[in-house]
Amino acid sequence: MMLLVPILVAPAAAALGCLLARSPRIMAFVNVVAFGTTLALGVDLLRQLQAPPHVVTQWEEFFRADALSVWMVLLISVVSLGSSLYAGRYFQRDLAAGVVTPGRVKEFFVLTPLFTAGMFLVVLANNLGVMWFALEATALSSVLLVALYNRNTSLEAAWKYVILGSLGLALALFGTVFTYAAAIDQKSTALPSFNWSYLMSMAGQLNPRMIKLAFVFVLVGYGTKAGLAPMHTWLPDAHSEAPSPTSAMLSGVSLKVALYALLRFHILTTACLGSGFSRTLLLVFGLGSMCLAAPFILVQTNLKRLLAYSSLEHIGLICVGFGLNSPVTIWGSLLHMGYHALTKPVLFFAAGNIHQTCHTLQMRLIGPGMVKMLPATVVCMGLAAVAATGLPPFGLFFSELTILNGGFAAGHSIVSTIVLLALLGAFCGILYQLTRILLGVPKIARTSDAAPWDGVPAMGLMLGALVVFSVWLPAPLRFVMQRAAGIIGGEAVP
Amino acid sequence: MNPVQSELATQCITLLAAGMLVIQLLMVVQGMLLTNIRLFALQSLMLAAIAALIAFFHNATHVYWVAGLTLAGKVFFLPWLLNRQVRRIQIEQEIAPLLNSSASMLLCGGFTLLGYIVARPFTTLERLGNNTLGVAITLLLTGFFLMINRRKAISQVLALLTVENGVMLAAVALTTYGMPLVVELGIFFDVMVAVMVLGLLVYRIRETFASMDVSKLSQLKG
Amino acid sequence: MELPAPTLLLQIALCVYGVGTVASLLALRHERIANLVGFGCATLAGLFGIGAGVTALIFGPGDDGGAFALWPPLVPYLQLTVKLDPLSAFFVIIVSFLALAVSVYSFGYVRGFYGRKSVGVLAAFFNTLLLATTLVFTASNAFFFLICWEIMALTAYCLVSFEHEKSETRSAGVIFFIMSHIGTGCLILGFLLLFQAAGGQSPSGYSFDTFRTIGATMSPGRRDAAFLLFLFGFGIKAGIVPLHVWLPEAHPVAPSNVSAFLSGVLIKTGIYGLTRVLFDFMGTPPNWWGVTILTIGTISAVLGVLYALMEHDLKRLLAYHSIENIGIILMGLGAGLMFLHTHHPMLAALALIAGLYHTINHAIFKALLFLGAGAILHSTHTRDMEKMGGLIKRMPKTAFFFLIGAVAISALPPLNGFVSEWLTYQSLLQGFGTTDSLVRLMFPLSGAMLALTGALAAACFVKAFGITFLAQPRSEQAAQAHEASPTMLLGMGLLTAACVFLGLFPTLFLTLLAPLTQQLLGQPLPAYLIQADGWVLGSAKEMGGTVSTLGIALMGICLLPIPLVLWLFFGWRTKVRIGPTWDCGLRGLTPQMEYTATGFSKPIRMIFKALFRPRREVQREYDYSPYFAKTLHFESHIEEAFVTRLYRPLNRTILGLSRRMRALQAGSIQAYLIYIFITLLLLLLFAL
Amino acid sequence: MNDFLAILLQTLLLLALSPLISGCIRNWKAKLQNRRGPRIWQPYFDLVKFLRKDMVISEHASWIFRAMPYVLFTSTLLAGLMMPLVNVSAPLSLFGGVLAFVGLLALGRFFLALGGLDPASAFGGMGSSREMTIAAIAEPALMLAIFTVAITAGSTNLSQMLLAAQGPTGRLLNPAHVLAFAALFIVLLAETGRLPVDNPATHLELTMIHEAMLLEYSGRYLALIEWSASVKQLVLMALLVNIFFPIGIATDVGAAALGLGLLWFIAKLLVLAGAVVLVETSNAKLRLFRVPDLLSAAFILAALALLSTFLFQ
Repeated sequence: MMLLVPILVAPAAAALGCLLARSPRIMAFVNVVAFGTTLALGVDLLRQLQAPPHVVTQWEEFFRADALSVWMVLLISVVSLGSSLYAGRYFQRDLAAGVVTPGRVKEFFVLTPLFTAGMFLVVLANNLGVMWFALEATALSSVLLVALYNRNTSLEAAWKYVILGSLGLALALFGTVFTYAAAIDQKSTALPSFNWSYLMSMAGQLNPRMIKLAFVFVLVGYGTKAGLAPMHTWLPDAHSEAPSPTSAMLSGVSLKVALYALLRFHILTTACLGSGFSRTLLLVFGLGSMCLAAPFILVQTNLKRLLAYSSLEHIGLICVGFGLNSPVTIWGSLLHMGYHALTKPVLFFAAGNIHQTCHTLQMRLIGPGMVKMLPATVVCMGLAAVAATGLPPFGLFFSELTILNGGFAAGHSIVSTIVLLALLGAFCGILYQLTRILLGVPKIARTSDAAPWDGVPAMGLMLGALVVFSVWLPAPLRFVMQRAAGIIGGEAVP
Repeated sequence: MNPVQSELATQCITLLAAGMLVIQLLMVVQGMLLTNIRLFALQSLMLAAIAALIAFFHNATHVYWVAGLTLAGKVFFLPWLLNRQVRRIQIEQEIAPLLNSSASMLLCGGFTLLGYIVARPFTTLERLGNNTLGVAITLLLTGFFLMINRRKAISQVLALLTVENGVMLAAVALTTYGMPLVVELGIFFDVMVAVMVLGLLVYRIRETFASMDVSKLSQLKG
Repeated sequence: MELPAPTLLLQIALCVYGVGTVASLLALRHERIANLVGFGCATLAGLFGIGAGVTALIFGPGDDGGAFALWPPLVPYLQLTVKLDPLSAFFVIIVSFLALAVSVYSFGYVRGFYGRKSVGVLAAFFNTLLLATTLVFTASNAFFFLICWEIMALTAYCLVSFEHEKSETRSAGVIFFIMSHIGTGCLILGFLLLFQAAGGQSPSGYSFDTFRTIGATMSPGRRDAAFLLFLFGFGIKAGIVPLHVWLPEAHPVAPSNVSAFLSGVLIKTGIYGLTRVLFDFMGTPPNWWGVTILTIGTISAVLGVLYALMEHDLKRLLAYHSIENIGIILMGLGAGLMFLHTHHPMLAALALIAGLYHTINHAIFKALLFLGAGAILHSTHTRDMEKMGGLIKRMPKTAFFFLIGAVAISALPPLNGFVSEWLTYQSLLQGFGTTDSLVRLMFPLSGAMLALTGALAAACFVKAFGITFLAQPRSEQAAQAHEASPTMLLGMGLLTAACVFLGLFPTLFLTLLAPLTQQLLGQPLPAYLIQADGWVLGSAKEMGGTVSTLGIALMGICLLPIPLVLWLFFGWRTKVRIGPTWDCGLRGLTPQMEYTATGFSKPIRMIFKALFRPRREVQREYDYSPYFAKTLHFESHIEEAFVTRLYRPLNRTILGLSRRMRALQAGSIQAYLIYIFITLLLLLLFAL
Repeated sequence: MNDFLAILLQTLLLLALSPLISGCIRNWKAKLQNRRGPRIWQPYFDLVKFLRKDMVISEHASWIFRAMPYVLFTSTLLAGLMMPLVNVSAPLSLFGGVLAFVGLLALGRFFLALGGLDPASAFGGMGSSREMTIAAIAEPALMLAIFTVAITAGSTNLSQMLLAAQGPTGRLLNPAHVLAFAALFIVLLAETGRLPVDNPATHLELTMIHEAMLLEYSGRYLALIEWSASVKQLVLMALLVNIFFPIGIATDVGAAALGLGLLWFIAKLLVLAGAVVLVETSNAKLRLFRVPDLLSAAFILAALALLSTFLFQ
């Protein structure tokens, strides 16, 4: 039974439905249903993938889902589901507060499924060109989401996002073209297909110099979208200005989807040039991002920017894991992707509640004592923060330590040490800042227009998943991740 | 096809590519927005022409599509759209770029050089035209520089489009028969949508900031 | 009859802790039930834990080797294995006994929170902390160890900032957690070094058994690096000078039952870690390890007690004393390492025993003192000694328990503090003969410093007890004070009994430690350690010196009749009058005339002013004559040199640099484009 | 049985002999200052008088105040029983060596200071504070000096230390012991509250240390305290004389040997007392904050002693 098209169709249909629907409640419901469907489909896909050849294709390989794609599909579905669960009440409150017009809310509920559909297309498309324009599509749809509030700052953020993003994508396109050229190197006839699988099959005959150049362009291009330093500069702006559900999706999955695109080229390059070139670059950029994020976290003043920089940190760590390129670290990075995707949205949701309560994100204005105003939210946020700073019993501790282990096992002691230092800095910053705003007694008496349990279902869902998967990975999932790690690293995982 | 033909084709394509480069440089020094838009249209026209030539000499039908789309989109539609924008918001010209024209020219010279250095290893496998690839990379870099150098939102959009032109040039120059059609279409429509979105944002920015100066967009710090 | 296997008891204890956590969270809304269930479970689990530890030490770990695994882990290298070897058993006894006493105490103590704070949360965190700590002591896989270690730190943070309404509490919590996390970073690196030396590929690369085999075979450089990392990491947790700054901040602000546990057990995890790593994994150490630890121990002991003397916040004072006692423990361990280096296993055993015995002693009397302080806080609502006084009349039982604790911690015979310090002196004394290098001067000198520490501690507790409990109440609250509730008294009573028992019957307890030295040093207890069938505690060699606290106590009782006889003989018809204290002819003494805590420690402050650099501000207002001030305002502060000279500047530098870095994100899109552009150019050049 | 006899005898000896020593010191001091001074037996009369007198106890005082004299008295006697006086083997030498000895004295001091604080008078607090301070800075010197001897003896058991000291070689030639002796002598002055550290004769509140703590005590409590003070003094002097000059101390328990030993012992004590008297009369009292200099000098001496054991063997 073919699953790939439905996964794309469901969100598209949802977008259409929302276009026609009137009340926000219905739109939210439609979204939830759509993403629930995609999640179900994703799980079924997972089941199908257990059987050899462990690849699902459709439309003569136009769509192709291997373990890596399936892993991404699952992440995308879960995060979109969570954020659409959260979005309903969120926008009801915004409407009540008169922050947004109904038109804008509709815009959100129409664009979000498109955004998601784009991401699904990225991870399911086999053709690298298609993957490119799918990414562009996600960029364009998310730009409008970032600009949703139409404040000066949000417009500014959107502008920076779109300019830097499209420029990066142009560079990526250049790299893609180069890859194509590298493939048709000696032939004088057109390439039978521009499919990743096909290129992998003929990786030996690709023109190495061109591939090298191609990877450079792709790295800068997709790296911009994935928020690797120093191309990350749009990231904190966009994340902090977007509505919280969008921020959640941006940092929860969209960064990782861009990273996924980068990974495809990384695999190709490694297959062609042998490991060394691309992994070194990934390592350097990953470390750079981590070391750059830490100080910004330490002295951050804006809550959502704090979270954004922490995402930068995690993306950096994931890159380091892939850059270290030993089976263990790759496995750790994949794990980290998953856990981070489950953790970061919770933080953004909580930040959204706090924002709607205090009408500011400046932490010194939010002031101490959130716990007295929004106990449930703060509890969730605290748990998520504990997870995000890499403390047990949550999974990020395991994945981080696994990456460190792999680094040491592979003899990269220095890298691991730097990573550890950066993580330490981030920890100190987040701990200090959050303690400052969450605990204590409020200075100003505020009446929270957020009901105590608002957003808690969404947060609870994700935290629950996080806790469960921190202590127990279902065998199929584990299998898929091992396959994925194998695809990236070229060898199986212990 | 016979060598005479191919020689001729090479000549034309090289000529057109050089023309694109020249126009790019003109845009770097040109301050007037409307002129810039026209120059861009001209550049795109040349790109379309190159595509058409390739399609003709290799009688590769679907590259005609590329030519046609470029003509329709980048030569007629986008310039018209941008014109409308500019007229609506009455911004005539680019004032005070970060670098003055002479310095910019100097830099662009440097970029050209770099472009050729990067492209040299691949001259052997270019099917048509000498150093079209070099031109493409140069277009990319100078377009990039143009984005950095300009402050008006519109002119940043223009610069982005010239970068796109560079990419397309590379696409047709490096690949005998162009990219697969689906990719070409995707790219084309993406560019269209991108420009629309950008236009929308420009309009909104203009509404809220009463200015087009992107260097005024600097409230988000740290 | 058939005894249950220690592992079984341990498993039961762990489960009960878990149940306690969950149950008290479920009973969140009903604080009485939460209190009953939560601390009831902790008490029960404590009992089981003691059982597990004692049976493991007496009858051996049992046929399963005392090891079991919890559940299959999901990442490579991680094994959730628990092993109850003698060292672990010893520490499990400590944690469980304190769990028992503190939980019993808590039944009464947390009533003070009813209506103010959520008792359920407190109980839940408390149980989790106990669970995590027990697992820290028993984990036999470094990865698992780190997990428990972090959970322990996390719950400790939550408990420290339990009363987060005060800002001092919040900042204390942050300092504590940050320091502890830095420590954890060092530990991770240290274990990673071992792991790397183990080959870094084997799935059991993190298990303690592997470390045992490879620890000795590491290259010297790596070994020393690992040593330093572990010293730093565990040292932060143990609170050695100069890594101690978090301790006097964090321990006082926690609820007193928690402070008791923090000071009693939590900082001992550092000691456990050091013992585990240095004596169990690392093989024969180079000499400088021992010297370093001995030096650090000496410095910590002296500085800790000196800073304690300057405090007039009762709980801060106790916290500083924890630093001092950690120092004394480290003296023992350091000497032990030096003996290992010079291959005197017998002496090493003596020194190790001295250190470990002081560990359990300190755990007990420090917990006792903190509980006493808690009782005072509970009834007077202040920690400031200057506001206390005369409490011995209002809370006599608490006063008695506190006095016992004070005598014990001042290392006065015949209580337990004296015994362990006696053992430490012995090992230092015997150490002099072990080597001919100048290093041997370390031993007597640190012995002298230990003497200084003991005397200063005595001074400090004369102050602590005298100012707090004796003379007239200095404030209204002190005058209104009331005796602690029965459960609180019972908790303190348990600890007091333990103090007396460990003081009078050291030999009984030391026999338990035989398997421990066997495990760590391959060496039974020194033959002469226990003499005269358990009545007399000896030293490592014959005629090395003996002591018998029991004998001293009994003899003291036998001597008591003498004064009575004298009295009967001479003064049987004398009368006793109750009169006012001599007031130099003034009309009556007011509490303002009493000696204050600050005044009491003034001479020492003056003697060591080079160290303390006291800042004093005196403001006088005169009207007519310069001799008769109308108002006089005096205050003097002590700030630790480490904070002012080391930590604040460091902190300032880091934050300053970070602020500078923010200039990168200045908001100008052109700048951002330039970043990308330059990156692209560089990469192009790199790729060419 | 024999042990009990020994304990009994030594207790009696301590109780009987100690007032005599204080008496001698007071008397000789007066003589050196051209005063007639009290009789040598005066302390005995004082004790009896105190025992006969009524007591006034402060209204603020608690049971600590009442318990203190007994604790002090007992602990001091116990310390005394661990010190070999006339026979090499002290009665309680098995129950504790020099460490227990110091510990017991400290225990007494601890309660003495508490007793000073108890009656809520400023003098008591001042006295306890100073007493504890001086004791604290005297402790390292004391311990280091003792270590120097104990190391050579290889034991902390006082009897062992004596036996080790009874070598054929004249110990006075050993520089280590000369230095250690000097250090211990200073400590003795500090611990027994003698000039230049404390003036046992004064009741001027600014200079009092030991006396200040006793201001509120009277009657039999005062008697016990005074008595234990002199016992402590005797014991510390015995520590000096017996360890550094183990001449003529009895090694067996024959009556003759014991008698001879007793004579030797008293003779040595009197000599040391003479030395103390000389120091006391030839020095003025130091300011409180100059005392640390004196005691650090003692510490340096002890450290030098240690170094010399390291160098000369």
